[in-house]
Amino acid sequence: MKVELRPRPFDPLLELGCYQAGLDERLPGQCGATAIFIGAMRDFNEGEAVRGMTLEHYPGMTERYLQQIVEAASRQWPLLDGLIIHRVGELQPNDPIVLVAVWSEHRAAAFAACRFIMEELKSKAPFWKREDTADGSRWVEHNTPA
Amino acid sequence: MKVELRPRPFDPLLELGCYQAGLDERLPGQCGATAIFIGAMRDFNEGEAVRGMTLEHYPGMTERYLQQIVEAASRQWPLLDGLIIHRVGELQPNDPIVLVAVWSEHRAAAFAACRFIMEELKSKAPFWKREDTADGSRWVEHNTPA
Amino acid sequence: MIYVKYFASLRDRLGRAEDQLDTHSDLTVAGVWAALWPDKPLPPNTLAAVNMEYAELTQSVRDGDEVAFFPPVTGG
Amino acid sequence: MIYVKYFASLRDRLGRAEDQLDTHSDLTVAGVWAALWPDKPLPPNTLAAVNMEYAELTQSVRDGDEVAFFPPVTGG
Repeated sequence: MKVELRPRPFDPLLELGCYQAGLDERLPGQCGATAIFIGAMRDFNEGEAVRGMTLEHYPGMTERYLQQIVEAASRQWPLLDGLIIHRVGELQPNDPIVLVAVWSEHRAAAFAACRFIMEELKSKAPFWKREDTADGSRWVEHNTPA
Repeated sequence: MKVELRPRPFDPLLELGCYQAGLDERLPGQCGATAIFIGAMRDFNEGEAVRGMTLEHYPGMTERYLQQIVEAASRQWPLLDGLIIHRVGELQPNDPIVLVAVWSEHRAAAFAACRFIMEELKSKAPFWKREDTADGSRWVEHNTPA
Repeated sequence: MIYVKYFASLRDRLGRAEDQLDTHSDLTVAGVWAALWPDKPLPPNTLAAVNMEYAELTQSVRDGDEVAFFPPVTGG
Repeated sequence: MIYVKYFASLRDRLGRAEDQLDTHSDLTVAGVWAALWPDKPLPPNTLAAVNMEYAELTQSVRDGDEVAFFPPVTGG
């Protein structure tokens, strides 16, 4: 299980490829199912064009909380591995924000755990978005529920 | 929406990267959410070691049915794009079998559509697995329900 | 002419991958099977398709149609 | 000493990112806020953490603890 915050743009597929290579070594022939979610920055939100975004976090608590989420997922489903990478700092439209990947023997566990991790992350992990629009910058007040 | 059968091993992350590059051109800043599932061949099934597998399909009907599944998903959820790649022919343990990727503005639609496509594919798309074990080869009789 | 295909374990059990049925009577999917395999009841759980679309056993089949019989699917 | 942190829009509204509270009385999380901002009720929906774990406003705070106040989260 790995959890990372990244202050610079990252390539989710490249990250997945590197992580998967390690898994193929450790657990060859076991990972029947991989469920992945990638969240990226859109250039439009709540009816307004968004030019950029700043993602603030709570250093220390955020990493700890993400770790707790993957551990909670591992207790609920038989997972072989899990990965969360989340951006912080200044983002531009199309930049990846979050990558969640979950490996399991079977698809039901992989799908459910990936979804669970994203919902927990969205509703409870300490991150805050500030969007830059033509009228200046604004804090996003709440995430949409699932 | 793209659906493909592949008679040779494929790299799901490479395929995703290529497809994503096209999407970044066509729909920059729109795809907030990507949900992905990768199914790979395990080396163990129903209590027995599996050395290899042959995936048979119904040429013509299989492609058509996969296309119908992504179209059904598009009618149910607001999707920006979808991709299914499925292996046929002879596989070895760890080989990717299926890649499903769905792009949407929001995560709920992406997750639900990806899951829907996999369940439809598993329960109805005309593919048949024959596994090679130490005792010879055997047809897999049914897929596990979700 | 009706073009008939068998797949996977069903093909192996029958020992053949396809048949042609030269008939001028109105047949259902079940009737196509019965005409070709009068001594062999259709195995339980067998699925059928007509012209590459899933079909009930009661569906009518016309001259020129392709009819397929196959076991439960196991892809993905 | 209690170490207090504010994040995001709450920090901007308060005009400061942290405070220190030198107290020897037994305080709850709500009490920490009230001691620092006697004229400002805690904004509705504000979340709190003690030593980087989510905490109720009624949770006790001890000397040396880090208490954080922040608005609803919007990551992912």
